[in-house]
Amino acid sequence: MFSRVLIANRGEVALRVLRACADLGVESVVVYSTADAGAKYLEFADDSVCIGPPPAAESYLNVARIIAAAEITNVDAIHPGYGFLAESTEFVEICEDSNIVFIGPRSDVMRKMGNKVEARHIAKDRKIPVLPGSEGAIESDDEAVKLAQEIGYPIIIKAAAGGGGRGMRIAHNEISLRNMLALARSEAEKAFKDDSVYIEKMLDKARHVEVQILADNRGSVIHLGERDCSIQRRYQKLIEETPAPGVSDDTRSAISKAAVQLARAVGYTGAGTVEFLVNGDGRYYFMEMNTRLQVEHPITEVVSGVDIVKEQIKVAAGEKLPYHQKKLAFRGVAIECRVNAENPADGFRSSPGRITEFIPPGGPGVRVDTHVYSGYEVPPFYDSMVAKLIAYGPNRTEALNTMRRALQEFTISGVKTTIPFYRDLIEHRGYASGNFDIRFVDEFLGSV
Amino acid sequence: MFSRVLIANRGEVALRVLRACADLGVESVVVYSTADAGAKYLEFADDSVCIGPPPAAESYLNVARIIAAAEITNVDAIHPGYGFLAESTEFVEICEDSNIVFIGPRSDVMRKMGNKVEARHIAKDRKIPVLPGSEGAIESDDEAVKLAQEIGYPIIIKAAAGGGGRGMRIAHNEISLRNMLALARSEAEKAFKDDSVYIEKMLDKARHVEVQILADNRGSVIHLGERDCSIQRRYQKLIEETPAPGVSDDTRSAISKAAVQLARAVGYTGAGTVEFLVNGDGRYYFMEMNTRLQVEHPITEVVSGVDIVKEQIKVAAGEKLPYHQKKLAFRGVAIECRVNAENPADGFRSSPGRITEFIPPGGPGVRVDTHVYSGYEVPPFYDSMVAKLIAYGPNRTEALNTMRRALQEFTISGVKTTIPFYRDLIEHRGYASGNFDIRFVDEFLGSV
Amino acid sequence: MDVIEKIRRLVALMAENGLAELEVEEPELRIRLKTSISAAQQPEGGLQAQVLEEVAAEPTEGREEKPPAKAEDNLLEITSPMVGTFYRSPSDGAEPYVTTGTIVEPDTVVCIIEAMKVMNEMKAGLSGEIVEILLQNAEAVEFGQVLFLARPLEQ
Amino acid sequence: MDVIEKIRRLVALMAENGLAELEVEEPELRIRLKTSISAAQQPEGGLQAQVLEEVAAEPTEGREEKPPAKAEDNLLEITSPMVGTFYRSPSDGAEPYVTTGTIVEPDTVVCIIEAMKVMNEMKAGLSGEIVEILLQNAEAVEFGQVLFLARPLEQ
Repeated sequence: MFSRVLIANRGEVALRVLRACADLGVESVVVYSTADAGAKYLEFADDSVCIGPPPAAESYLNVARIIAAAEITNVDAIHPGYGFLAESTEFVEICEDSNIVFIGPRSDVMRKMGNKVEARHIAKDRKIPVLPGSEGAIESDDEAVKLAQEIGYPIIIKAAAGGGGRGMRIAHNEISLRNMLALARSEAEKAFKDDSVYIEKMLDKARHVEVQILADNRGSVIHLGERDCSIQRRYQKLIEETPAPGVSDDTRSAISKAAVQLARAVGYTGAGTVEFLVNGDGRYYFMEMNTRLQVEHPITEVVSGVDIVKEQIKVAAGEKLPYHQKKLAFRGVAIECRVNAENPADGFRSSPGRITEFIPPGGPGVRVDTHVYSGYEVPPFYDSMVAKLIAYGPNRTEALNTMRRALQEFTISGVKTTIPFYRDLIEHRGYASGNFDIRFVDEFLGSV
Repeated sequence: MFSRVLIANRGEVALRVLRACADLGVESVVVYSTADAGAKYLEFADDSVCIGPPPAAESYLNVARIIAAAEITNVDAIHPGYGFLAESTEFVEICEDSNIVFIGPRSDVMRKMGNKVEARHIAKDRKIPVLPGSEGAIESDDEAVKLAQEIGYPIIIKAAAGGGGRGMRIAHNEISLRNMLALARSEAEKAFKDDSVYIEKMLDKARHVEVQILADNRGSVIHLGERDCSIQRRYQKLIEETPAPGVSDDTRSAISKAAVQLARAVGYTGAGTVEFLVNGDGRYYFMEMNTRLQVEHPITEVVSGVDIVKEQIKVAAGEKLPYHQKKLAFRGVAIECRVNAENPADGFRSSPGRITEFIPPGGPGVRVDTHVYSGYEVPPFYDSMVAKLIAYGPNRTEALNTMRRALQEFTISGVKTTIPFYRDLIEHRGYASGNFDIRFVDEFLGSV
Repeated sequence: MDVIEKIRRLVALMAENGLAELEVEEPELRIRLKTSISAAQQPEGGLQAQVLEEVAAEPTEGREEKPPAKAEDNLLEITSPMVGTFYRSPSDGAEPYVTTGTIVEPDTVVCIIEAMKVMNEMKAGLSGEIVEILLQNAEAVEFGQVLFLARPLEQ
Repeated sequence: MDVIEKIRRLVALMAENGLAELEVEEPELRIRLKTSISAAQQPEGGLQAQVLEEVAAEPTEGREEKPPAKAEDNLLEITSPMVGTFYRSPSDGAEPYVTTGTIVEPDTVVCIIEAMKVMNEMKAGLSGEIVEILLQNAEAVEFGQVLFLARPLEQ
């Protein structure tokens, strides 16, 4: 096992990894920008290093400063959390060159799966269904138009190097396709320094269902079941749930198998997630793989009893996965609401500032992952998530009751949050029934 | 299912029952004394009724006022929590007469098991080992002296109607036995209006191990495993743990079977706990049965996945237990620390007052049950417990690491608490090894 | 607690206690509330709220609150010493023990509170003229709840 | 944070910055700290704490803190713009770039900070006389950490 791990992230996920290190008896070092100086979670680390000013480019995204922090604190390994450098192949390579273990997949595996076009090829080769679309990056607009005619509109344009909705555009006809291709290329170039895009048929009545994977360095690959992440607004997940409601056991088992197969095919190690779109009729299509820890991992932890971050660290240190697929027992239903410092009444505009009162819910079936507290100042520079609220129940109805109760108890004053929005959303029949798709939030917001 | 439940308690356990009601979709009414007016948990109830001034005798222990509150709020049932009226046979009888369901065993069952001498007889009849001691209440001092000579000193004198250490005395020889008998009788008379006492051989190197029972009205009785509660100070439990460390599978299975057998013998319904002393050589002796919810029930919930309070309410409403003994799967290790507003540096003197800062720990493997928050005023009239901190891990080492981490994160300012005491105690080798008995805390405090 | 909810409670509290102004200062919030017209002039409501640094509170209309007490100074309260059901008269159809205008002495029975099937006669405990009865017949009462307001007798 | 811990940090902060008095007022806590003798008179420690409403803080001795800076007013700070390892001289055994008493100009190289095997020469960025070097050779530095104190030149 490592003796010291550097956590190259901030806020909630930095604390999440800190806790895993503490639980494993591993020392931890956290980096921070001056905007995060004084945050309470820094006190829980064995050491902390100020790496730069608030802008992420000069701190949490600055590879040189993070590697320098790792060097001066003599760590064995770096945990990237999610976001920032978690999917930067360049960063992983530098870690590898510096003889620091990157807690995640190898750089070559990340490069393969990080390129959406290549990942699509790998999936296709393994007979895992992909959406009808271009074989690779689109060479010319005419090629795209011709293909779109074959597979039918609407068409979704995605950045090959993309993720998080950036460089993503939807076209409903030829004219919009030509316009959107140009826009998507320039967005992709700006975001990823790579303007290649590809197109796929757009399924808009589908669910977003993803499978959690864990793999060690010795050939063992397991899945920890799936999560429904259809409750999204502008490609940002808001509520996640496991097991996915309205997905048949056949589909569940097929996508789990496909995810394991894909991870095995590329020699994946660590924690990863394979995303699928699932149709109303149970047909599924591979979308992409996220080669990192996901925000929503706690719901899987709650039902599986497996601590994903601990296992991620353990396998990175060369340990064998202590779980066998067939012996895993999943228990009940878990739901997560991402509580953001945003004002739902004002277009979800972010609402940074001082939290004057923070009373988290508790008791049975409730887990709260948060780095904030009464008196914490939400900085305006980063992600607006202030807490993850996870509710558990033996079945979906009781899990929802627990979520309702916890949302009711949760008190945050000083900044606006999405708590009132969730209180309303979970009462909506379309949500409560479990019969929703990726367009639910748009429809819900339209109907409010 | 009930439509409305009255919660005849306060603080942490009132909130615990409130949460169970919310999770079941049952309305709740909480009673409160003027000392608890304004407490945040009252807002989570559907209704609340002020029943009297701060002294418990005029509020939480006042049967007439609680029944009147139940009448004016039209509840179906009363949950007594623990403490206060939870083990009052008189209260249960009045509920029965008033056609209000008491969430707990019937009054006749409670009367049988509440009398320690009778419970001892019932256990003996079922061939469940009891400690050598008097067959019933001691009639004369001479009888006690004679018996003590046979079974050997030290001897423990207990109140027949007792509990919680009141009326309990230890005698090391004949002179002290005669003196202590008089003292114990007068204490028992004062505490329980019944001066009968009985004597038992005292085992002081034993562990306190108890088995959690759940029984419905249709003959189904299950156990949810055992808890070690040896970490006590003056008969007050401080830390509890499940599964009990250092108890063999044979002993574990024997006491579980004995507990189920005993519950079945008396027609027990609801949640209950059968307490045993377990010797270093694995021999066990029935001590008593607690006919109510226990403070430490959450650790069992965490490892079994069963919500004991929900099940307690459901079986009281006539529902069938949805669990089968053989299908229950226990997962990992859970430990609870009772965080009291007491000053460990000053003989654990209680430390009421305003909590100025309250930052509970969170994240994976942590459950916090608390009714307090930044700004809460701990009233001086009641129990000093302000929070229950429960840590979970796949094994004892990781559960202890999680407890350590959670204790480190837990911030309470404004009142003194037992958190620093626990931080020290869990580092003690005697505790960490799992090889401790009921004298551990005395020895630990002696060695500090 | 939500600020709006906090203001609601403060407004309700003002109404219940006939306050004309109220100011609260907390670390991050200062609230000042003031009735628009003196409560004595317009006894049946008309509360308006002014809040510094926050939006205006909603009036308490439509909520199941006790009607605002008359903001007469120096009124005495007769409170309930127990939990139960409030009855104004000894039996159905009988005359109420007291009505507004009744002069009571400490030993005057003013109502009955039923708890656990027992009818408990409540005495005024003070001398004065009943000016307001705050509960309907057969309504539930809590410990400490104000049942009557009385004006002390001028001596 | 525990009050004692808070006081500890305040005392450390005073020591680091050569403060003579410090007063903090929070909603529930007021802390006032004052050195017993002026720090300039007794530069190497001797901090004492006076705390209102709480016990006295422990002195900072025995902690791995930077030595208290001289409480001379108007000293300028040269801070690190990066994370890395601090070196006083270009190579092992070579003369240090600066010592106390060295007069520096904005372009004077004052040290090297090594990050990712790259030696970065750091310039003073100001004019003044170096009066204190706050780090040992080969010590780790964070972003924003004070490396040198300099006295501005009288002009």
